[in-house]
Amino acid sequence: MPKDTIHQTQKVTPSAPEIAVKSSQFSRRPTITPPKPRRDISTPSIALGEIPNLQILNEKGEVSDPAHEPKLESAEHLKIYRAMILARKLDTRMLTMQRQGEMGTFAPGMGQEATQVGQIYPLLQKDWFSPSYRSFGAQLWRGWTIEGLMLLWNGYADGFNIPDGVNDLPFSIVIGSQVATATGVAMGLKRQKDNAVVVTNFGDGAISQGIIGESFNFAAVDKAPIVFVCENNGYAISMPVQKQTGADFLAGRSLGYGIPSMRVDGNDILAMIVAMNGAVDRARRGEGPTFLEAVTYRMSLHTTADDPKVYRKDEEVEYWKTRCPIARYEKYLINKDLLSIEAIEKIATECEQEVLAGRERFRELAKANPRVVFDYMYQTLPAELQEQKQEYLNKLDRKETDQ
Amino acid sequence: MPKDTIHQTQKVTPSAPEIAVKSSQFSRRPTITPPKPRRDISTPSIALGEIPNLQILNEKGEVSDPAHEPKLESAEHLKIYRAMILARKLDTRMLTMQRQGEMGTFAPGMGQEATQVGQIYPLLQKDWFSPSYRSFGAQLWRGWTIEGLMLLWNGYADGFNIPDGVNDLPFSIVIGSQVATATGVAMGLKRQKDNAVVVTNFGDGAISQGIIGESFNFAAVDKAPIVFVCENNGYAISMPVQKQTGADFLAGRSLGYGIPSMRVDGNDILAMIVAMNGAVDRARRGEGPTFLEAVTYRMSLHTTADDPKVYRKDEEVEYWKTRCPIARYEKYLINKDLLSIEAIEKIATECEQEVLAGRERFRELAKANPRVVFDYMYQTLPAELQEQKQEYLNKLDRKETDQ
Amino acid sequence: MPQMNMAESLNLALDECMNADERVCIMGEDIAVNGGVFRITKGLLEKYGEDRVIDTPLAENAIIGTAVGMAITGLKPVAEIQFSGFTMQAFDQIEQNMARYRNRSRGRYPVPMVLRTPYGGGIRAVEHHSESREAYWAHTPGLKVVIPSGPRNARSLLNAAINDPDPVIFYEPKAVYRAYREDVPDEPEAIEIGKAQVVRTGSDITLIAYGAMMRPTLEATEDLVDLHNVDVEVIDLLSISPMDTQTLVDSVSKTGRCVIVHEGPRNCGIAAEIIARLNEKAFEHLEAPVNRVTGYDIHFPHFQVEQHYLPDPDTIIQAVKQTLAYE
Amino acid sequence: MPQMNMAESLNLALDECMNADERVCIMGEDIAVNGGVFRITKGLLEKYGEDRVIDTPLAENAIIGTAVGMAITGLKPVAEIQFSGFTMQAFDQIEQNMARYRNRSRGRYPVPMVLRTPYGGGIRAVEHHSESREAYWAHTPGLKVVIPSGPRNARSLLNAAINDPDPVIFYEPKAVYRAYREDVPDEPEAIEIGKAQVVRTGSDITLIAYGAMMRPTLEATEDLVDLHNVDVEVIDLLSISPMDTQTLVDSVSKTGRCVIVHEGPRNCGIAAEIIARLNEKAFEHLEAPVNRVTGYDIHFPHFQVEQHYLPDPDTIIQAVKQTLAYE
Ligand SMILES: Cc1ncc(C[n+]2csc(CCOP(=O)(O)OP(=O)(O)O)c2C)c(N)n1
Ligand SMILES: Cc1ncc(C[n+]2csc(CCOP(=O)(O)OP(=O)(O)O)c2C)c(N)n1
Ligand SMILES: [Mg+2]
Ligand SMILES: [Mg+2]
Repeated sequence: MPKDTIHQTQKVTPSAPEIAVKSSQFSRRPTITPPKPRRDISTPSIALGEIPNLQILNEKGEVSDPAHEPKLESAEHLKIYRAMILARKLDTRMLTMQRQGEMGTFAPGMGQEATQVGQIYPLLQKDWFSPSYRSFGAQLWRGWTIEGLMLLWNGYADGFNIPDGVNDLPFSIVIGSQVATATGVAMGLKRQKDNAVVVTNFGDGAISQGIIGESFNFAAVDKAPIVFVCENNGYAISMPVQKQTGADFLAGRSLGYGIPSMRVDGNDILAMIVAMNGAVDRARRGEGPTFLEAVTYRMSLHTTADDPKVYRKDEEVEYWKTRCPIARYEKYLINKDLLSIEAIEKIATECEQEVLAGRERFRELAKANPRVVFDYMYQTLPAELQEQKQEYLNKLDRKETDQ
Repeated sequence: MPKDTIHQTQKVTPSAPEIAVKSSQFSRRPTITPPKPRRDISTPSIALGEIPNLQILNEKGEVSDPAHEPKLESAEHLKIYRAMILARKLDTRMLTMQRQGEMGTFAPGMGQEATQVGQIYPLLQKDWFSPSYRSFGAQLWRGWTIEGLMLLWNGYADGFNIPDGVNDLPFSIVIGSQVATATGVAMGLKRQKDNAVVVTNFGDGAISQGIIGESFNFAAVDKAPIVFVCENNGYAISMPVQKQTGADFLAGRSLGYGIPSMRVDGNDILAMIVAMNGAVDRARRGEGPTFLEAVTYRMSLHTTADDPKVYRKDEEVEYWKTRCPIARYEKYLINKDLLSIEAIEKIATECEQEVLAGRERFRELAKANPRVVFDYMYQTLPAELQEQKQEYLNKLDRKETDQ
Repeated sequence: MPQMNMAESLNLALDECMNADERVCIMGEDIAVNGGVFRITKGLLEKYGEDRVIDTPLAENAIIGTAVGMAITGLKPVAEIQFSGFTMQAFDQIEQNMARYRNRSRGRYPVPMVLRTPYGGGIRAVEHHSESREAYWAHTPGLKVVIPSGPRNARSLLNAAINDPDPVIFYEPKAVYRAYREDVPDEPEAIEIGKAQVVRTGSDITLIAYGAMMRPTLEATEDLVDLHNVDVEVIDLLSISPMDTQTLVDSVSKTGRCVIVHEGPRNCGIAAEIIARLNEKAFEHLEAPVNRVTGYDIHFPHFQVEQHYLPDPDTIIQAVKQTLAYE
Repeated sequence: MPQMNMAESLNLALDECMNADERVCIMGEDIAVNGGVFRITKGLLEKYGEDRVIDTPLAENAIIGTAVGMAITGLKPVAEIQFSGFTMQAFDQIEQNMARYRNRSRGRYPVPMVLRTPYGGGIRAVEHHSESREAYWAHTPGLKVVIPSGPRNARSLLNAAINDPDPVIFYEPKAVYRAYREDVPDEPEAIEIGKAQVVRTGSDITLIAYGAMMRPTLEATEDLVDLHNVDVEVIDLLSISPMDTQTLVDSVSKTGRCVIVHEGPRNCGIAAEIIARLNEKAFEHLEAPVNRVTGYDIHFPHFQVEQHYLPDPDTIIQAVKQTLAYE
């Protein structure tokens, strides 16, 4: 997909359900100030309101919530569809490459394509994205290259070069860590008044990390322009989300911090787009952070080092295959006459070609340069590190002589 | 107060409002298992229920919620009242001692006596208490001695000796840290099936620490027998709670973790006792953790090194004086004919004497022994530390010779 | 004596400790149902049940914080942190509670727990998965820090760590987990935390290493002995803190020369501490500067070039030659 | 040249940096309305407003984590951690983001931020308020670590740290905040991070210290010179990492003897690293073992006995005598 068109997405109407109102009991700012009691506790209880659930397309690809069905142009639909196919093709190819010894351990995203593409769909180029490691789909849309992603997952530092014009942070392997950085970026953008927003994602396991709660709090207090997306894909490695939390769902996690939230069917691309659109708009209007729990499923392995048979049943995976985000969207597009069997095949072939072309570039670029490992440590390398670098380069020289 | 009677508190009736039910939307365990969707999102929204507020005595000392007024014996009332007076006397005395150079920097608890005494009232001796540093009132009840508290706040290691028969953890200075330990203690007790419970407290500032969210989560998942008490005293040093959080209140913080909660008037000893009694019972019945936000006010300094005039208005402090937990309870007891002006004076004098006697013992005990600083590092001091210890003792010997 | 790799011998140690003492329980991310991402805890859930083999939520700081609490109630928790890079998340609870509780409670609440974690490079892992920061823990009063180097000592050392009355950081060289097998006696061997092992006696120079670095060190030794005719004395440190200073001093006092090998950063690393101690106690015997072959003070590089970052036999040989050449 | 104490000169440095560069913002617990618990940030809220002087919620890890994010957008955050003991809470974000972002983004996102924090003993504080763990940061690649010793160098060093393109840990010796006043020039002085200062030249022995330990070191020096007739050379390290190895090596090559003073724990501390470097680069000049006068490997004791834990002039003098007596 040509990079310059990526960020010119269509304005989405109608808008998302009004989440700020529905959970307003939590996000209402204090009204009672001293000398009255800071917290009025004379009422017998505080009603907490409700969290909206959003699903627009059901698993059969039928519109289950017509009121929120976005009015997107056909070309836009196809762009979105294509992005999901490209994500899946890359995923599949990388798995093959890994099995053939041409790729390091990586985290497949199969099944999460709607969550991925939906969460960055409303972003402009100037906006920021701070993803976790399972974010190919979104990163491709944002302008990261196929070869770059292949490089970095195969242990080449060059994969971490951020493409020109892309504002995003490199994905983070440290669970939850990217959320604090993202919150800081949002606080920084707000202070620089350039009206940009930040999206960050993390998993159903990650939400157990204290730093995510701390980040919620900082974002809420600062009214920072950020959207937190929890991709609840059912598992943190082997740990089912039911054992990860004592609550029934994760969307409630932000409410106690004063951040409104919504639960979204993460395998429904339309719901993801509508929900994200509302949340991004809120952030851009200066109304502060929003939290979305996207309910999806990790159809593949945790990473290529993982064996899910140890901890989950095949029938569960089979069930979720029937909820595949791509199949669902495909049915919708076919029903709307936006897609034909031929078009599906054409797009599949094109995307496969694009991935293979990326692999070619990856193969050309895949030359590790051990000589640069000191180069980005500091703006100017301190004397003691210059010495260590020399020692290291001598070692490399010696090895080359030896070989 | 004689130590052996402390833990024989009266069974409290009626019981607390049923919080587990009221916020049940959060604590309900998942019912849908694979192959159905793990999280049903087909309903338009999730109703969140409500958080009960509990106040039994209003600021005039009148019963505002007769349904929950606990039926306590007179002797019990007097024991509770006395414990609150003792806490305040100790506080006042230590402040004087600090100003006279006989005490280190410490954190006064004035205004929080009801929160303090209420939170440990339902505990048995075998139960555990893991407090923050502003917890004199509760610690005295639990069996810590006046002289011990004076010693430790004046920089004597001996103050950390845990009195015999007391199960508690030494208070923690590190904000939020004691909550993780407490959660682990609860997990340990549960595994040892001795049916004991844990109470831990922390402030409105502390709740911003990620470790508290992590502890909520661990406790909820493990169904550990613990009660989390947030003493919302309005400030974290200079930071008003309104700037500490984007939410209107703190009681909601645990709901997203599946832990039911309640807001309690922390200056109302009856509400504190009833709420804690319910929460402790829940824990003891194996129903898991509860979270209480006790709304109170720090009437005094953050610590003796603090100058609150920089960040808060006198009129605010004046207002809260009218909500003093001791005055409120006194009015109630007088109205009930359980207390007379003479009795008040007698108790005040007795408590003052008790504190002064404690100070005497403190003065006798206040001998720092620099020679023991290595002694509790390990069960057996490793050779390298034996050497360091010798080096250190030689230094002490030299100093003594020099003097 | 069955042949085992280190993953198996660690599993054996956990199993025998849990079997011998029901206070021992294990906890961490993916350790129960999944048996651990490196399968070190495999099969233990089935044997000892959910109450003693605990799959925790994903939060390292709370794993250590709650383990401390459990230890205070009399249990002996063995907590796994999935990769040592993520002990950073738990620094707070390690430094502020695990290391301190015995002292701050004046002996009332000892913390007989173990923090197990795989450390080090060499398995082509992603960012943050190859760190060696044992020096952080050596610099933290109240802890003990041990690192086994092979299947056999791993088993005894873990057994000793679990039975130690104080908190032990147990670093597992993940590059060694499945690298080779060796005979492991049926009965656990007595091993004392705080003792190093002289694995080869020699008279020309002392080589000090530990953990995964023992392999390149021994490989270098072979070459040095066979091809270069250097009579190397090799010490496996095993216990990083407390350290067996006496054994190191005795050796270097004899050989006069020393090379220290570790993969963690150099600045304030374990080698610096060893040098300081040799300086204090073997000064008059030192015939050459003690040489450090360590990781550099940079972030562990992406895995395509990790082999260049890690100390290797060639670099060790060079350092030995240089040290021997010093006059 | 006005006379200032260190609290005032640090406040001056913050003020002049904020005035000169509007990208500089400060953040932390109680730093805005309250002006900081040590009043280092006093008056800055009134001058620079809420957007640049930010009272944060009580969470150290998020303070550092969000400061990194802010730095990535082009700001220059100066984050205060109220006491260095609570940098443990932020270890995760310090090690995993602050220290790494330049490198992991291949130069795209440098992190020109400063972490300011009061460290060390001597003010009769409660538990966790007297730690000196600069060695943790020296052992962490990607950071710079500096520690001023007096009002004058504190101002220039903080200025240099704020203007440095890389993340700097700035430890403030809290015992010195109000200990004395000295002349502080109106204009900030150029000072290079990475350079030590020879504060007294001498020929008999080199004394190396930094931060709060400069005062007992200089006191000891006075006695040594005046009463014991020892010609001491004294070096104020100022920059812990990178370290001015050359200056240290030059000095010790000249004097042949050395004592290093710091208050943090000994094991893997800064002194160990200095000894390792002297061993490497001044070996042939060393006439005696380098001596360490440091904190012990125990938890900082309760304040009634803290003076015994802390290195004092007498202990330094003893160490110098011992080192001079070595033959
Ligand atoms: C701080 C930290 N702890 C542990 C890990 C090891 N780890 C990698 S992925 C993972 C599970 C994450 O689960 P989740 O947040 O649900 O994301 P998902 O993998 O499902 O996308 C774990 C424990 C890590 N990378 N970082
Ligand atoms: C981890 C940590 N960070 C910072 C501090 C310094 N500090 C001591 S008390 C305090 C405020 C605590 O406020 P709160 O939790 O509301 O408790 P309160 O003092 O009001 O009882 C702070 C920031 C600390 N002790 N520990
Ligand atoms: Mg997941
Ligand atoms: Mg408070």
